[in-house]
Amino acid sequence: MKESLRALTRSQAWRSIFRHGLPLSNRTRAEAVFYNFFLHVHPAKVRKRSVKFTYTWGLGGLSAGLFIVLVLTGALLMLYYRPSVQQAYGDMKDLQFVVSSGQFLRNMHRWAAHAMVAIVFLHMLRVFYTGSYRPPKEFNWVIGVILFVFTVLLSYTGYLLPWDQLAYWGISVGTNMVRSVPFGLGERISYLLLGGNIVGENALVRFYVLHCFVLPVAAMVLMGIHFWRVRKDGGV
Amino acid sequence: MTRARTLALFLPLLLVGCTGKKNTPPSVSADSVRANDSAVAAPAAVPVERVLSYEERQGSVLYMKYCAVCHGKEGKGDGFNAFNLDPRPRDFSDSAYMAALSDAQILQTISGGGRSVNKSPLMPSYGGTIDNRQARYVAAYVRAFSTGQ
Amino acid sequence: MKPLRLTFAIVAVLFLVVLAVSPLKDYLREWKHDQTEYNRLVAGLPQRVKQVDIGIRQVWVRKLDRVDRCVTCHLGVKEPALHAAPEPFTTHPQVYHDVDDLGCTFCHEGQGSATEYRESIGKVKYWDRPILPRAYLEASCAKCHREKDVPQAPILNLGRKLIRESNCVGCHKLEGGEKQWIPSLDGIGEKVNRTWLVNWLKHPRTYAPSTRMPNFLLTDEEAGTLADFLLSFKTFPEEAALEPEPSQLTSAGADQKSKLVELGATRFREARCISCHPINGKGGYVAPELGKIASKVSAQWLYNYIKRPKRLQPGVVMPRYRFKEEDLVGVVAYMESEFVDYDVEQLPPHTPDPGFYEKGRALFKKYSCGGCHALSGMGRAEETGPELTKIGAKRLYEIDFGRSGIEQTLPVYLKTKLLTPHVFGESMKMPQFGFREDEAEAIAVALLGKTDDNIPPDLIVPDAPSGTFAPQGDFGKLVDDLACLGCHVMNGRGRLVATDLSLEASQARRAWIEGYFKVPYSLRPVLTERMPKLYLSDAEIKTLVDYMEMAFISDSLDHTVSTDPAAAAIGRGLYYERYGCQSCHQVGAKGGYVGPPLDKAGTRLTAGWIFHWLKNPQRLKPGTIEPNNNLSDAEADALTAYLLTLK
Amino acid sequence: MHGMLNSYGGGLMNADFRAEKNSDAKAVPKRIAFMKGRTSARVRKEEEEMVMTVPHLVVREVIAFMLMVIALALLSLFFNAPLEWIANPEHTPNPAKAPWYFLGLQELLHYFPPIVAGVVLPALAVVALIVIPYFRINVKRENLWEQDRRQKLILVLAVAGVLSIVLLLYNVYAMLIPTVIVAAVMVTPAFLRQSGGVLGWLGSRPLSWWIMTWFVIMVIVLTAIGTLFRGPEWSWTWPWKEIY
Repeated sequence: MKESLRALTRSQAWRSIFRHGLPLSNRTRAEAVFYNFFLHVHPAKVRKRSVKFTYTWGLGGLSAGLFIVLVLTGALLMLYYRPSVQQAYGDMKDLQFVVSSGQFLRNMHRWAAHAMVAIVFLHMLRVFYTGSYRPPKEFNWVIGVILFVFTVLLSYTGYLLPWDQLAYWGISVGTNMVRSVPFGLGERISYLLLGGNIVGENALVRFYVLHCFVLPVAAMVLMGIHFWRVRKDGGV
Repeated sequence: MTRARTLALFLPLLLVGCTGKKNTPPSVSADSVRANDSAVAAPAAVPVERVLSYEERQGSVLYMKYCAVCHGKEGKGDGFNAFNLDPRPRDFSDSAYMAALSDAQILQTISGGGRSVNKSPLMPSYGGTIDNRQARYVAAYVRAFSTGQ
Repeated sequence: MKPLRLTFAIVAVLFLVVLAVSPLKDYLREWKHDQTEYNRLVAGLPQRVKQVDIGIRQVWVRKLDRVDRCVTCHLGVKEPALHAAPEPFTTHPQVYHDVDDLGCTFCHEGQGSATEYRESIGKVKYWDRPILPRAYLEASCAKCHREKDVPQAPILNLGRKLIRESNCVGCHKLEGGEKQWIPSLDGIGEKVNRTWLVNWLKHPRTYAPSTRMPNFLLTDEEAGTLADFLLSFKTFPEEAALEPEPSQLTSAGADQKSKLVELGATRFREARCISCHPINGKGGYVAPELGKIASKVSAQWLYNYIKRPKRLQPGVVMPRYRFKEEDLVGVVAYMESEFVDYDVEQLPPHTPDPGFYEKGRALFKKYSCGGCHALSGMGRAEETGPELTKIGAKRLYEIDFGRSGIEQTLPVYLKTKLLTPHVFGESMKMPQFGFREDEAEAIAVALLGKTDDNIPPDLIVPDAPSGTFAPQGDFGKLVDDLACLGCHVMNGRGRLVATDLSLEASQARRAWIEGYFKVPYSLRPVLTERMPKLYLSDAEIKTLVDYMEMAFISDSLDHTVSTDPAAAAIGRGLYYERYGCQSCHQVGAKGGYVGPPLDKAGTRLTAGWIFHWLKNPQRLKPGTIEPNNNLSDAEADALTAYLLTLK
Repeated sequence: MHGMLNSYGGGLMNADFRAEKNSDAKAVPKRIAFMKGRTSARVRKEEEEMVMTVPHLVVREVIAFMLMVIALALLSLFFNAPLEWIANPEHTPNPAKAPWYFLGLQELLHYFPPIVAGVVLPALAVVALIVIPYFRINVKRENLWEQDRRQKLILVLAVAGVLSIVLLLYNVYAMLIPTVIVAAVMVTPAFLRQSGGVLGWLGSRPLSWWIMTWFVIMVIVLTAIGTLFRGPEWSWTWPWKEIY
């Protein structure tokens, strides 16, 4: 048993994936950060006081974590969802009744989305009240504000997809607010968003594309920059 | 060791997660739905206390049309035409007699008439007028007169 | 470092456990339990019934775009061996449609996509079409079955009949009916008195228990104003004016009058007015109540109306009796003396308030009187009630239940609305029709069938098109004048109170028909609706019968039988011994009276008719209860021969 | 964060500059070091205790992530995501509500004309958020009321007064009351001077802090009202009353 395990960990395939064992010395620990794609956003060493939970309340990290959860559950939900007026609502019902753990997936996605809006907002407050927006991090603050807007937009575009009364009228109220933008601009924006004057099939497809592709990709790019700047400005 | 203990700690939680949907006994559903139609199940005076089944309800409609003129609306053999007939039409509420009668015999009488079961030819045969299924409905309803109470 | 490691370990285990709960929850779903139960049940049966593989089962009805997963748990629907099994495994009662063909929710409603009991019956907050209670199940037949009489759906048929008769289309947009314009209210000021009208407007059923006029729950003031408004209409359609009241009626002495009344009573009986008109609730159902007519209409109007009904009331189905003047006056005198409402209290003399016309007109509009009644100058009423063409698809959240406190379902809402229209709010205009509970339920059933489901055309069973038969010439004029189509059907047109005349000349012999017009004796004594005596002239009878012999005849019903006494003897044996015809038919005052007496069958009926009738009664008269005995030709011939000897 | 630079050696005394010795990066964000001609610059890095990212930070991150997923999963096991009736364009629910994070805006819409509530105010808010770091905020780190007390007091009270009057004119009590409270709390330290305690802490809050706090309270109050207290026709409805 032990031998076979050792044989496995010594095989070339294993070692090509896990180049190192558990990092036990400070050198290998530092290397773990240097050589790991995901850990690379961190410096090798951090100040002890910044490791403390109350230092940032972990809100930025949790936002990122929620985003990961949303991407994963969202991708699974996409397998069962068809953005058409005839099928969308039925697909929701199928998720509930037929798809294994479908309701659970949808619940996760929904609650994570709501949580993300709240936590990103809290993150913004934390950054403000600790004064972390001050130079030289002012542009990262701007990116953060944009990311907050994107978070809300992501949630909003996803809101329409179940195609129930809640979704339909929630979106109708929202786009009617947009209409009040002056100089005919509001009308145009809402027309562009809905692909027409009413919430219908076109709107559903547009919101779907925005929700599943445009906004997440844009958010991911901005998140990359955001994290990179945090790191460069000496954050954790 | 620790792991096993932690697992044991969270087992109750696991169970809670599953109890959200204890089965409601399905039979309750059928009863409650049936209870609703007592008002309509009996289109005319029917001495049957029990709520009629779908077959009996269908049968009652046919019975009222074809049979009630002689056998009576309550199956007592006292329809308005009964008094012109000798022998009198059968009283379906006679539970002793009806209990001895098989479903096949009732069906045969309806379809083939009185003669086909060596009874009075005054009972006509309805085999050419209603189909087998309808005859079964009527038979079910005829039986309900004696089994209702 | 120790506490951190410990936390990590605990959290990691918790993490895995929590993530494992969801699949476990999925594994313990209700339907899986049911399917296991089913397999256990089936294994214990003496008959061989196949077990099922655990998995969701569904009926996909492509043409209806429905997926019903009810069969996931209702596993025995098509398994006769399970007829005594408990729900949800029991066999479906035999019906005309296959589960695979229409699925489940098309008829039962509920949530077909659901796989949990509570969700599937749809009694959850966000499902708008919960399962139909059995009492209302026939509503679903109406989705496809547009014909007047849907087989095996008596409740639906009753509901539709009530919708037609209550003239719901007067106020509501609804298919299956046309706006009715009878009776026209033109000239009502010359017809009725104010006392009657006010009482009538307030409580129609006090005067006529069987009336179709609903109670609008008017206040005294509204009723008075509306009556004043209506009484101001004194001209009849097309400027027709009333002839003066005959002098015998006004100035006859008591002795003379009683003679007149006696004559009138005889004529009234002969004319069989009660075949159509109920008197104090007894009699026919086709025409208005006559029990208190003398307290309603003026004698002058009555005289004019009976003389020429269509002149005062175009389109009415009342026949024009060919009374002699004296007889007519007698009938009027008889009705005036007999049909008086002694209970009525005359209203005190009254001067209409100056704005009565405008106010009354507003009331006439408000209550949509024009939905049923024509009144010149008012135009045709628009539908003022809500559209009902898709009422069965109404969502619960679209209904204002007000403070009624009833169960919040659509069937119960409709039923309650029909029984007590004002319970959902005081401002409702819908009148009280006084339906019985079962009637209200039946109407609710007919309305619930009006959904927005997309029904494929090949599923729809259309109603037989109403006939367009419109005879021309002298016959046509007579049919119109005598309102034959009010009771008889001719080539698919008319109202079937009496017989269908489309094959009359193949059925009855000419001499008999002629005699029947003169003295319409009753073929079936038990019936209320009998042929009235119309006092036709010989020439008119000839016109009628000539036309019948030409048009109401079919060569396919020709048949000749031998008049051999031996054959008749065999037929007699069949009549009494084999087929027991005497159960229902009388010969020589012996036998039943379900069917017509056959004493004079030989003079009344043709050989061909008897033969073909005996072979298949339902072919000649759909719905007749005479059983089809599947006679051989020889038997039918013999019976025909026997019946022809009865003269 | 930057490695800390600190001026070392004697500062050049000049009328234009005043050198100050301070190692608190928060208190003194910008620093200048002056060096005499021949003195070589020596940088002293302040010693701060450091730990390895792996495992100290990474393990904590993973724990936080897992706890979050656990919380979400438990939530998802017991509370289903809402799914109402299928969309019906012909029937508007009463009230028709936007997603909760827009209900603050919708609540504003109830008070102000659409152009103000739907466009001007949200745009102002976003722009204000974006420009926060570009204002020289909190350069003065002393007590807000230490200098120019009168002037500031007049300014603050004037702004708060005008705001209150506008809100009063539109009957926006939901915004008026928190605004008045915030303004009152803000100016209290101006009258009751204390260096320590809550008042001292409040007194040392910069202006931007007050504006942001006011904004956050506004957002929370409006969103809460829009979410919980609005019924048919956007009338005031207690949350325990069921709307059907």
